[in-house]
Amino acid sequence: MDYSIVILALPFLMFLTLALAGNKMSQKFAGLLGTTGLLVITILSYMVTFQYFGMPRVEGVREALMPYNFEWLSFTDKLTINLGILLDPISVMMLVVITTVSLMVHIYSMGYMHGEKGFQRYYAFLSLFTFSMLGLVVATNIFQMYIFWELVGVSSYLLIGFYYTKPAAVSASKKAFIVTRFADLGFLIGILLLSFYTETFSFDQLTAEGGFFLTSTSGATFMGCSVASWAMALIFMGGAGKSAMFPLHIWLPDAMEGPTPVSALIHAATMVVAGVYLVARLFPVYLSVPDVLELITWVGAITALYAAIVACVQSDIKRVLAFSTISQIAFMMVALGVCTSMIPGEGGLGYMASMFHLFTHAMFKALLFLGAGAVIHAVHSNEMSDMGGLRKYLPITHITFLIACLAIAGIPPFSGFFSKDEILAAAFNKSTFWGVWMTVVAAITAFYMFRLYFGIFWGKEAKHEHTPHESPATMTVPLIILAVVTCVAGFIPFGEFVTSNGTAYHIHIDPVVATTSVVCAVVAILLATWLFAKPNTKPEKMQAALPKLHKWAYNRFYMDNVYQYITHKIIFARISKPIAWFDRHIIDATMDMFATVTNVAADKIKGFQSGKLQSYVWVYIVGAMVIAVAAMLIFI
Amino acid sequence: MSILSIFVVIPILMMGGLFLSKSMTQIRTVATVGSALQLIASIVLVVLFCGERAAGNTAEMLFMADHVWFEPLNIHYAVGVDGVSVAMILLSAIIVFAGVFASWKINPLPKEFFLWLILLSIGVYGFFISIDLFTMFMFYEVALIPMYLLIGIWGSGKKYYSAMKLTLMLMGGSALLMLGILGIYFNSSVDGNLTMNILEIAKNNAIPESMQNILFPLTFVGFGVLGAMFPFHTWSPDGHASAPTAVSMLHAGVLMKLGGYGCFRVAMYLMPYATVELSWIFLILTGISVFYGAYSACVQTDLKYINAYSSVSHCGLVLFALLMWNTTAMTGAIMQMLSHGLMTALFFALIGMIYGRTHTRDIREMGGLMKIMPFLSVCYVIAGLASLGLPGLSGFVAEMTVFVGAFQWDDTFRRVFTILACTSIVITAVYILRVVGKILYGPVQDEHHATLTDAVWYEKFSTITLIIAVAGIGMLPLWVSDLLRDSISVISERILQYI
Amino acid sequence: MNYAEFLGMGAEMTLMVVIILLFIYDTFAPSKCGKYLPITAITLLGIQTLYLAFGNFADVSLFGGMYISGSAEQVAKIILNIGTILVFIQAASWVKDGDMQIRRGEYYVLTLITLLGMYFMMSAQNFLLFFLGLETASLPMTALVAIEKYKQNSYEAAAKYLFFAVFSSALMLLGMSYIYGVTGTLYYNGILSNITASPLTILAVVLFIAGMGFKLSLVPFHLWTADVYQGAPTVVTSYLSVISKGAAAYAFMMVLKDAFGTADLVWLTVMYAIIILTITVGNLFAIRQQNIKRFLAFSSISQAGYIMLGIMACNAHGATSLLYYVLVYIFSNIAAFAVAGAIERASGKLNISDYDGLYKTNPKLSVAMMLAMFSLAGIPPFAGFFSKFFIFYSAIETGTTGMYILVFIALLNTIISLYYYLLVVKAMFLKDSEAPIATIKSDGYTKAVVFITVAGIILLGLVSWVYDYIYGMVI
Amino acid sequence: MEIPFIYYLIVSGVMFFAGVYGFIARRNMLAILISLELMLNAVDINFAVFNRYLYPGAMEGFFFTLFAIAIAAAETAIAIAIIINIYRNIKNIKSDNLDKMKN
Amino acid sequence: MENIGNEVIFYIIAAVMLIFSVMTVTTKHLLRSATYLLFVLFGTAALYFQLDYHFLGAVQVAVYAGGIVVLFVFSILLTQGLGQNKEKIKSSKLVLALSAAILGAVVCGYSLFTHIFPASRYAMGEEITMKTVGQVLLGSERYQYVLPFELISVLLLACIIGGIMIARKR
Repeated sequence: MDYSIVILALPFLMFLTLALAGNKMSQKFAGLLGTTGLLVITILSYMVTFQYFGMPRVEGVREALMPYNFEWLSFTDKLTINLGILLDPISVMMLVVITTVSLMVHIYSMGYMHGEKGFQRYYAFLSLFTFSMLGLVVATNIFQMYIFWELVGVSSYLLIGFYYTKPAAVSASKKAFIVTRFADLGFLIGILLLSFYTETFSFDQLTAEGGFFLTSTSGATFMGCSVASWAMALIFMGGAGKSAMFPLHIWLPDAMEGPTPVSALIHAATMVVAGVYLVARLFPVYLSVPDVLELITWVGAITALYAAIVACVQSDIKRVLAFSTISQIAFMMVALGVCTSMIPGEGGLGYMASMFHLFTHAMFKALLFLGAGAVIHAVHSNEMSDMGGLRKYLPITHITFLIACLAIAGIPPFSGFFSKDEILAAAFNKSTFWGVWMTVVAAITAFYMFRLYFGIFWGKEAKHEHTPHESPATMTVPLIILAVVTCVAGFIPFGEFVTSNGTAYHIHIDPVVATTSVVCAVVAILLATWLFAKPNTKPEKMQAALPKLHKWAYNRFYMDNVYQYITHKIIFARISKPIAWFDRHIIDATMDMFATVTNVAADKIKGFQSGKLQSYVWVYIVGAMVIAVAAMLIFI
Repeated sequence: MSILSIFVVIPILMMGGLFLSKSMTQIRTVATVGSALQLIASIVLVVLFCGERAAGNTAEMLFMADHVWFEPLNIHYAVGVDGVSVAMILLSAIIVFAGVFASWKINPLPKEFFLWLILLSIGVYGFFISIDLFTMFMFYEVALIPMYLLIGIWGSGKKYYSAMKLTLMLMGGSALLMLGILGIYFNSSVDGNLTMNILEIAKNNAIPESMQNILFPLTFVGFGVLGAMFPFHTWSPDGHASAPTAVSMLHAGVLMKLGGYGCFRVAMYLMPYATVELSWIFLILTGISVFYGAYSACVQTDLKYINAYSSVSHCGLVLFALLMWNTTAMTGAIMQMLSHGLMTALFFALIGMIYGRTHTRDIREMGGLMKIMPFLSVCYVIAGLASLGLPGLSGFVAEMTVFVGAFQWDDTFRRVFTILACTSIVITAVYILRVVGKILYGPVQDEHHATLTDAVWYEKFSTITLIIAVAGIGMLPLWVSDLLRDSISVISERILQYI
Repeated sequence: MNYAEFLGMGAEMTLMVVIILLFIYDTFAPSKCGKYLPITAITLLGIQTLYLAFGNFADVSLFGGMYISGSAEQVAKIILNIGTILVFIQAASWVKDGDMQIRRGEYYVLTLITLLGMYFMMSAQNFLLFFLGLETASLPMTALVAIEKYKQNSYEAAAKYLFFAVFSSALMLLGMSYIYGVTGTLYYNGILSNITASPLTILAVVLFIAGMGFKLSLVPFHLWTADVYQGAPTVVTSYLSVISKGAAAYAFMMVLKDAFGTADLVWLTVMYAIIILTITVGNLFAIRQQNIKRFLAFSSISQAGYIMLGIMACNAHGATSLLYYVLVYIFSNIAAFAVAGAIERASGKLNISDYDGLYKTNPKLSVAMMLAMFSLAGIPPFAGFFSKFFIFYSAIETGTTGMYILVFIALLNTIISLYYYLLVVKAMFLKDSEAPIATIKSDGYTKAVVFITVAGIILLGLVSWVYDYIYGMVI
Repeated sequence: MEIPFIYYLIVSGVMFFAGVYGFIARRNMLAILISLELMLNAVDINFAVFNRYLYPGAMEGFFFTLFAIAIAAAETAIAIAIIINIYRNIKNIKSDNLDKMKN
Repeated sequence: MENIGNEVIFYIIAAVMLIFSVMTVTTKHLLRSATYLLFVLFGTAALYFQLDYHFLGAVQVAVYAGGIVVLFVFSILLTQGLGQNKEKIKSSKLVLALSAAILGAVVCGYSLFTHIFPASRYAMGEEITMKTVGQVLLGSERYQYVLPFELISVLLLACIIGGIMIARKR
């Protein structure tokens, strides 16, 4: 599959073209260029997909291919960064996800971003992002992944800060970058630690069977945990940052300051799942460190619950979606965390479920965001209070949005049901505790999604300056396509393609789990309908009943304030400022002091040069005598 | 004449040309042609060097030439290059080239400005090609003193103070250095055949251990002052802040590299025993530099101060990596030198250009420049991204090589400092993005700025040259590391023997 | 009695001939020929220098070992001659000034007689001859310092110089008398073999060092320096600061080595302390000076400290480095004094602050001054750097830890010295002035001396031949 | 019985340091000069005595004294010339007046 | 007897010299100072005679007493007005001067007394003839002084030139 290189090269070339020559092009041309390019990439990745999954299994396992892998930078004899393309089930699956969503977003943006200043720049950044994300998923080694990991980070930064004159966007982009960067620090140290023991970055060696990883780190411990655990936990920290796991999630809601299609692409469908992808990629390794898997489960579960609760009370629709994204990604994390073996049927189900959910979630969440974008496009606001009753004006958006909501709520036959069901099943497999926990979260999900849905399309109609109207075709077509995908994706025999050990696995719905979750979801939806479908005062009453909880949830449990405190009060005020002060007033002053002392000394001794001959002579003779006496004392 | 001497001859010819120049055009022509020639020569040198290496020439230094200079004192004019010096020469040539364009409109006294600048470059080139301690030291000082005039005459702010402080502190360092060099010389051989030649000293390996323990700190600190090692870095913020654009570029871009290179070539190479014995002290100091520079940069408000502290941090990383001794870390150190040289030069060029327009460097007084001068702003963002270690730009490869190299040690002491150093990449992001967010993004802060113009051709030329170089290293790091690796492993292995 | 031995003293005899010729010329030539006196003096001394440089001289020891002249002495004399020629060129425009015209003959003759005295000082192997040489070098110098006798600065300086000189020679004589008392001879080689350690010996050596300390202006015997340098006419100051100092340094080395070589521990220790004091105190005083001549005086004090490092080495490199340092110092300091003198004559201004913005109006003079400052400060590629390096080299060559420390202290002091040298550069180049010194039209002599010294500053270091030559002669 | 030569040295020493005292204490330049003469004279005695008592073989001390006397004379001549010159200029020969140049 | 006489003479001379050298520097009258100096110089000459250095004594009398002191007297008369020939010594200066002189004297005295000189080879009445003096002064061997003799002539010439140049009116 030599042509797979084009999938990487083309977006990069497009980025260069658009970045360097974008100003010379018309907006339309730039948009078309970008979209066409992406279309080509999409087609190519579909070809890759078909070809890859069309290949026969080797001993029942899907073999990983590595059409390219060249040395990019060598550290030591053994440790080298290679750049290459690794095709295996999950990377191919990701190719599909990324190119599909990206293509949709490209098309959608032609309408959504129409006439914006910096349109060409926007497309350039999109290309850059696509390139980076594709590079990330096809990485053959952990360092290549890290490289593209950083690159998606910066693309995200650039796109969040696209409206660079808006201070909120600027600070959001900064926050996103720095928080993920902080997480990446963990990732980096994890990589370094890992590679120190394994002497390799390459995935195929790291994940090779036979406990290569474990044997090489055996014995080394640090603070009670094995070094292997530390390394993997730190790597997970990177993933947690990118995937907005609690408590590193704070950047994601703010990232909604970027253009909505960007949110759809980066902050819903692709980049934010990179963390999940990372864990999946290193899954065999994680399996060998169960304590870290436990950690992942806990982090995922807490995040899922936390984000779901917060999502219930947010008023900005994109923030609701953002928290929903956090929560859903946490689902995927939990799914990975609850795995206990490589075999899908015996505790390895979560892996498949996670990937499946990743896939379906990408589609419906992109759809939700794009739909939200259409809404925002229509009413020029993000606030739910400015919306309501829009179903009349935006019929296509309304329908597609509803489909997505149903999917995320886990209502059959929409795709979300299938994937979430697998996750819940995996969770129950591990323990009932996790199963119940996740089911509750799933129910809350249904609740807040429908709160959102009703808030936008039903409820009290807000006053509009001009009548909202349906979006142009460039925007609605992607919505429709994604809605279709959302409807049918659940029926894809996902287990055939992606499983933890590469063997085929037949998805079967566990009736108990499925029923429970659907019932819960339906109840939640009904509750939402009761509360929000018609304008009424029930929500306010509920707020009044639980003022503390509402306030805390509305303020996202003050996580941002904690961070604010850490950065401003501790890092800036307690570390940076004192260091800067120390530098100026201690170190620098010490250096200056040498000069001052010299000057003072010069001043003090000037009395000897009195201009009086006789005092000179006195100094002369006394000096001579003193020297003589001193010499006598030394030598006699 | 050795090909290497060209690097000293061209600038001398340039100085002659400048001396004869009458008009601004002539001055510019001479400067441009000369620096372009040098750039070409350095590229040719790289090609020749790689060709020789590919042809299987494994000598430690290539293109050696040796002329007796002061015979009674065993002082030779001895030149030779290995991969590290070749890389450094290329770096210098690029930055001088860019620096010439960055000072296209220098005023007043353009002729003098270029004369001094070129004199500085003689020192730099000479330093990198020398393998005789005396010659090396001489060129080292040649490179230092023009700074005084360059900052004093063409600088801004409290330039007298800064220029004096910079010069005196650097000369203080070189005072230590001179003592160290003399000490090395007089212990260079057991059989009385004293020599100043670095290669021979290394071959003799005769410096007694007790002497090494004295001489190593002398030379290391001596060079470390120029490498902005804590606590001898304080000349750097003031000096950079006051220096004119091209001088900041050259100084941060090339001159500070002299420090790292010297530590590597003289202190560590010649005194491996003491390197092993005493590294811990300097690891602490440089580790502090890395950390401390980054944190200090976070709260500065003057663009140049931010960059100067960032340089402290980055150059600290250079020395830090050198003290990790293994080939990887040292390769990383040299790559960090290249990378830091280029991107800091780019930074200072841009700051100079922005300052030339807004007449302020206080980030609180600027905002929304992206709208007003998109070219400069985009370049600034690129420089910033390079600085915070974005893959594809030079900073990343260098830092990663350093960290991977440093991580090859598994004792707690080095681990802790390595991780501490790693944290600097986050802090770097903090202060870089703070600046970018403050001055480039957001609304226009001062309506007077709204009418300012974007970069003109020579400015673009200057910045693009540097960006290409930054991206070149970042995208294709392998050739750089291959160029460096062999030369470094010689030194690294030499040191590792003593563990 | 073999008076043919007089002919063995090639340098002294030829210099004597030059003196006599000039004396005759000055006395008997028609007054309109007086204006050719400078060029005659320069030419004659030049010829004599060439003769010294290229004549065929054997190493001699004459007058029963009282006088020696080897190639080392010869090269020292050549160096002094070069310096004197430079001073003469510098003086040529000064002696044209109205009041000086009538005394120019005396100026040349007296200067050359002091030079003769220095020759003897350097060639002496006997304290009597040494002392006579010393006095021949200092007493006429007094007259030279007082040559602008109606200016208060001039006669005040002369008085201070004279009284100080005689006082120091009295002390030195006391020292010599004790040496005589201890060893029973005044011949160096006799002293060398007879000297014994006792308080009296130490006292005698210290008194001798004090006496030489006066000539070399070592701390604490330096206090006259600044006042005399400031008061004396600039040309005389430059002569005093370089030639006189250089000769004294060489002679001092000869005495310490040839006469007190066996008591070296004593004088090494004493000199160790004195060098540290000299360099440091000289520097500290120099920082505060405003008057350029005073400034150069203190700078020359600290330079003397560096020169003394060459003595500490007691070996061929030490002697070579010392002579080389003196040579470089001659060029650097004369360049500084030539520029200062030119400015003084044109504008009467002598303060460093008056130099503000000088580069704008007098670029060439400023550059020359700057190069001189750089050379004095030891900045490469100028000669001063080389001379400093070599002097440190020779000091460390002895290999003792104490020397490392001494060199370290000296090196730290170079930073201070750089500071004040840069102050001059700062005034000329960095600062602006509302009323800078107007553009000066220098005459040919000034141009020539500035040109030659600048060329020397640039070339003396880079061209290794000079050092090699001196080394070849000394060894 | 011969006189111990150290007695001579004591006499000369006292003379010398009397000269030093005079040099530092007196204000008049001529007085200073007179003190100087005392010092020089004292040293001459040392030479002569050492020669006579300890090293009578060669006449080094003797001749040193001889030359020293001549030099003292020459120096006095110059000094008096300068003093006269100063007197001519400022009608005063107080050493205190010689402090125009100082820090 | 002769020895004793010699001794007595020495003590007398020594006493005179000590007293007058101190008085030279302490008297407030400049002219007296010069006179006392003359006594000291005579005393020195007497010492030389006593040491049988007759030539030296003669030179001392001729040059010092006859030449220098006369010069002093003339210049004192030239420069001192009648009323202003007294001077007072400031106490600060007195302290300086005394401290320097005493310190020097103590150091010298200590050094002299601790040094072990070789045995005295004093030979009474061993006269140095004029012929010897002349030969040594003009010989060129070791311990002969023609070169210093010539050099001092140059020095004296220079001093004459210098002295004239300074002292003459123009």
